[in-house]
Amino acid sequence: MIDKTLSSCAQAVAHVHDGATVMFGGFGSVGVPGRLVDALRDQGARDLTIISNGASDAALSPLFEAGRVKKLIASFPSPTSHQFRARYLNGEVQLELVPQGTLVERIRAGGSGLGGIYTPTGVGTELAEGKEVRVIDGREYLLELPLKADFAFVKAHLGDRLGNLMYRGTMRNFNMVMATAGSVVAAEVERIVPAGEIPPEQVHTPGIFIDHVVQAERHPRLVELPKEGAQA
Amino acid sequence: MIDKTLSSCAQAVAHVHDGATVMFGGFGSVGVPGRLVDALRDQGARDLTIISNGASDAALSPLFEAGRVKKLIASFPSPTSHQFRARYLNGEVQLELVPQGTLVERIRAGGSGLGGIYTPTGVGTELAEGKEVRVIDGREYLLELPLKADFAFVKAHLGDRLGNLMYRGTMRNFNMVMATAGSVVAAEVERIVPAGEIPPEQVHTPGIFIDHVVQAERHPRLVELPKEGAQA
Amino acid sequence: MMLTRDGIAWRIARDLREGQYVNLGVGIPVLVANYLDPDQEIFLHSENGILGVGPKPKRENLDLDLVSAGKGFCTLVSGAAIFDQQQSFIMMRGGHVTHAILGAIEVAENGDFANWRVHGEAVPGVGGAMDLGVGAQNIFVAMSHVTNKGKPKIVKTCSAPLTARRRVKRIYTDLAIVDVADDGLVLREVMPGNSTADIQAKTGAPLKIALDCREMDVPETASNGARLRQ
Amino acid sequence: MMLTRDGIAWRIARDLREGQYVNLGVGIPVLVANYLDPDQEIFLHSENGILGVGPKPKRENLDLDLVSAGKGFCTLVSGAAIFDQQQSFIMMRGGHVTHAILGAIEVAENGDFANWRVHGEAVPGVGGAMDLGVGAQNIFVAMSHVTNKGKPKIVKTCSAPLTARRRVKRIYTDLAIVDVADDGLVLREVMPGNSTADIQAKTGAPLKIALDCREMDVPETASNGARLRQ
Repeated sequence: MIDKTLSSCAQAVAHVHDGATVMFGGFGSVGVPGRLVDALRDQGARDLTIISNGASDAALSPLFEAGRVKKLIASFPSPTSHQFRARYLNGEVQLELVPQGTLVERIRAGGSGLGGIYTPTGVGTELAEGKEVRVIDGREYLLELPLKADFAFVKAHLGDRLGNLMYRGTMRNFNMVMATAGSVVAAEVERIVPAGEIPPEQVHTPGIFIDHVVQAERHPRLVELPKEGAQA
Repeated sequence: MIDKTLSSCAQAVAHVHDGATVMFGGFGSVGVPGRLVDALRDQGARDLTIISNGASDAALSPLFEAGRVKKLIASFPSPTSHQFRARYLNGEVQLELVPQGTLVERIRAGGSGLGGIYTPTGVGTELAEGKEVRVIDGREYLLELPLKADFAFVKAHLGDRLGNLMYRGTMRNFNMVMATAGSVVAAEVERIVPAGEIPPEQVHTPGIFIDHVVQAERHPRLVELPKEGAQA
Repeated sequence: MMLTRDGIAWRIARDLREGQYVNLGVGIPVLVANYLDPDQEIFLHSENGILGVGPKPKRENLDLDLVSAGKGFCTLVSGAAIFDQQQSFIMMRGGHVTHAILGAIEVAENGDFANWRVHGEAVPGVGGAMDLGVGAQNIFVAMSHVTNKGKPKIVKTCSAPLTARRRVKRIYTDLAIVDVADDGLVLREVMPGNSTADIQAKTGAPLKIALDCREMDVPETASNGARLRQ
Repeated sequence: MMLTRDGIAWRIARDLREGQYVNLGVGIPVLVANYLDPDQEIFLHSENGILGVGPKPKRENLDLDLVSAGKGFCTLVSGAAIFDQQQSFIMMRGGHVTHAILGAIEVAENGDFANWRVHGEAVPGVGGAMDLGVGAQNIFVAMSHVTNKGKPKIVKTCSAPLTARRRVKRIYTDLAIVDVADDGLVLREVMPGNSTADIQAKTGAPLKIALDCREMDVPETASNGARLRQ
C-alpha cells in the first residue's frame, strides 16, 4: 500500500541540504506551510535559495531570523517583510525580483519540462535588463527560463496517503504550480483523509506530484487577523 | 443582470465567417460540442480552419461532409476519422499535425498572452522540420508559437448565465484550455443552472472566458458505444 | 475644487459597465469597489485567485482561507470562481480582464506608466503590476494630478522605473480626466473652479481639449457619507 | 518458444513496482493492465486526463463521460484524479510519469525509437507519443522481435520516422528482454529454446550478453486463462 504520510514536519524537511533551492507556497497568510517553515529552521540547513511570492514575516520570518537564507526569488517582498528587508539591506540576502505572472510561468515551465517561455511582461522595464527580447508577430517578448527547486513545500486543506491534495479558499495560489516543480515535494495539510475520500474531480493536485504528506495544525503566526489597511 | 445564455445553438454560431479559425473541444466521444458542430454546418460558413485534438466522425464529420473545412490542425486524426481522411487524401483539406502536448501548450500560449514556448517534444523528428531548435541548459528544444481562434466551441456539464462552467468525467480535456483562446467562446452545456449553484471552488472555467452558453441535449452521435477494440 | 480619493474612485465607478471584469490595484483603486452600482454586475478579479471578490467579511463570517490581492480577508459574491495563480495570470496577461485600475507615480503622454518602484526605494516589489500592465484590455490610472510637492505626475517621459509601455488609456485625477490617444493627451473633464489652462499648468505634457470637454459632475458626498470633493 | 502478446504484457507487469505512475500505449502495452499485481498499487495515467484508470465498465456502471486515451469507456480506481490536458501533459512532458510503456516499429541501439508513423502511411497521427517519448522517466518498449516478414525491429539506426531520440531504456519482445545501455544493447533475458546467438541473428545491432543473462520465466497461461507463450 502506498503511504506518503509522515508523522512529523521534521521528517518532511530532514533531507534539505545546505545550499538547497526551496519553494514555499502561499499568498498573504493563506496557503503557507508555516509548520514546515519552522521545521526547516529547526533542521538547520543554511545558504538556502527561497522561491516564494513574498517574504512576509508571518510566512518566512523564522528562516530569515535564523540567517538561513542566501537568496530570495520573489515578486513582492512587501513592507511587512521586516525580517527579509533588514537582511537584504545589510547585504546578507540577495533578491531576484520577478513579476508575479512570470514567476508562475517560470515555475510552471520548470515543472512541465519546457525550456523557456516568451512573455510580454516586463518588456521595456528595468526587470528586462540582461534578458533576450524577441519580436514575435509584431510584439516584443522576453525570454524567461524555467525555475525548479530541490524541495517544494506546499500547503493544502486535505491530503491522503496517495498524495492527492485538495485546497480551500484561496489556498491554491502558488501551491498548485510549485507542487509540479520540486524534486521532492512535501505537503502540509490540515487533515489527512482516507484515500478515495477526495472526489476524483476535486483533487486539485494529483498524488503523482507529491512525495510526502504531513498533517499539522495551522501555525498561529498565520491565524492572526491582518491590520486594517492591509485590505484590498 | 449579466445573461450569457442563448436559446439556440444557431445563435451561438451565427457570426462565424468564411475563413474563420474555429477550435472544438473534445477527446474521443467526451466533451465534444456536437450540437454546435451541427449548427455550424447548418450555418454554412466555408473555408474553416479547425483546431481539434482529432477529427473523428462522431465529433466533426458534418463539417467535413459538407466541405466546409480548408485546414485541420490536430494531433491525432485517428483511423475512425473517415470523413476527414477521405478529403485529406484527395487534397481538399490540409493537415497541420502537432504533437498533443504541443497543441495544448500552443493553445495555452494563445490564451495566456505568451509569445511562444520552447518544448523538448518533437526534437529530432520530422515534426520539427522548419522549426527553430535551441539549446537551453544543455538540452534541445523547439520554438512553438501560439494558437488562437476566432471562435472556440466547448462543451461542459453545467453552465450558468455568468458563463461559469463545470465539467464532469474526462470532459475537461481540451475544453478548459480552448476556452481561454477564442476571440468568441461559446459553451454547449447539458444543463444551465442558476448563478451561484456551482460552488466557487468547483468552477472549472470561470465566466470571464465565456461569451455564450447554450443548453443542448447530448448529440446522439456521441452517445453510441464505441466498438470493442477501440478500448484502451 | 478637487476630488478626494473617494471622489476619484466614485467617478471611475461611473465609467464601469455591467459584465466587465475589473482588477483594482492598491490605493485609490480599491476604493472603487465601494462605489459600484449595485444594480450592475461587475466582477472584481483578485490576482491571488478570485473572480467575484465581495466586501470585507464581518467577524462572524470571516474565512481564514480567503484573502484578496491586498492580503486582507474578503468574501465572495454569488457566482464567484476560485482558482490558482496560473489561471489567474492567464486572465491578466491574456487580455481577459476588461479593466485594470491602477495607481501610478507617473504617466507619460504616450501611455507609458510607472507604478511599482519609487526612485531610491530600498526594497523593490513588483507583484502582478507588470502583468496587468501588459495584459488588461484597458488600463485606467487613478492618482493625484500632482505630487505633494506640486510636481506634475502626467509627464512627457516617465523618470520613475516603468511598469509597462504605451498602455494607459485614461487617467483619473483629483482635478481632471485625461485620455491617452494615439496622438497625445486629451482633456475630457475638469473639476469645477479649474480652467483648462489651470489643468495644463499642472500637467507636464501638452493637452488637447476635447470638443466635448466638460465640468466633472460629482456630488459632495457619496450615499455612504464619504466626502467626494473638497 | 516465444511469448504471446499477453505474455509480453505479463512479463512487463512483473517489472512494475508499487507507487509507480504508468502510461500504457495502444497495442501490447494496454494488455499490461490485465497482469498487474492486485496487491501493489500502481496508478495508470491516461493522457486525456486521468490518473488511476480502472477496468472497463460493465454495462450497468458505464459513464458516458469517462473514457481513457484509447477512446474506450473506463472506470476509476479509488484515489483517482481527473484533470484537463494541460495538467496531463505537465505530468507527461515534465518527467512525472514513472514509466511509459509503448509499442514501437523500430528501436535503435542508441535508444532512438519510432512508433508513430509507418513509412508510407497515408494519414499521420501522433497524439501524445512524442510528449511521452521525451518526458516519461523510463521508456519501455513492447513489440515483436522481428516484423511479420522476419526483419529485425531492433536496429542500428531507425528508418521509420522517429518519435524521440535516445530515450528507450528497455525492450520487451516475444523472444527477449534487451536493455539500452550507454554503450549499446545488453541482452538480459531470453525465451527458452532460443540461444543468445539465435537472438543476435534476429537483432539488427550488436548485443552484449549480460553477465546474469537468463532464461525468461513465464508460465504457459495467466491466472485469467490467457495463453502467455507458444
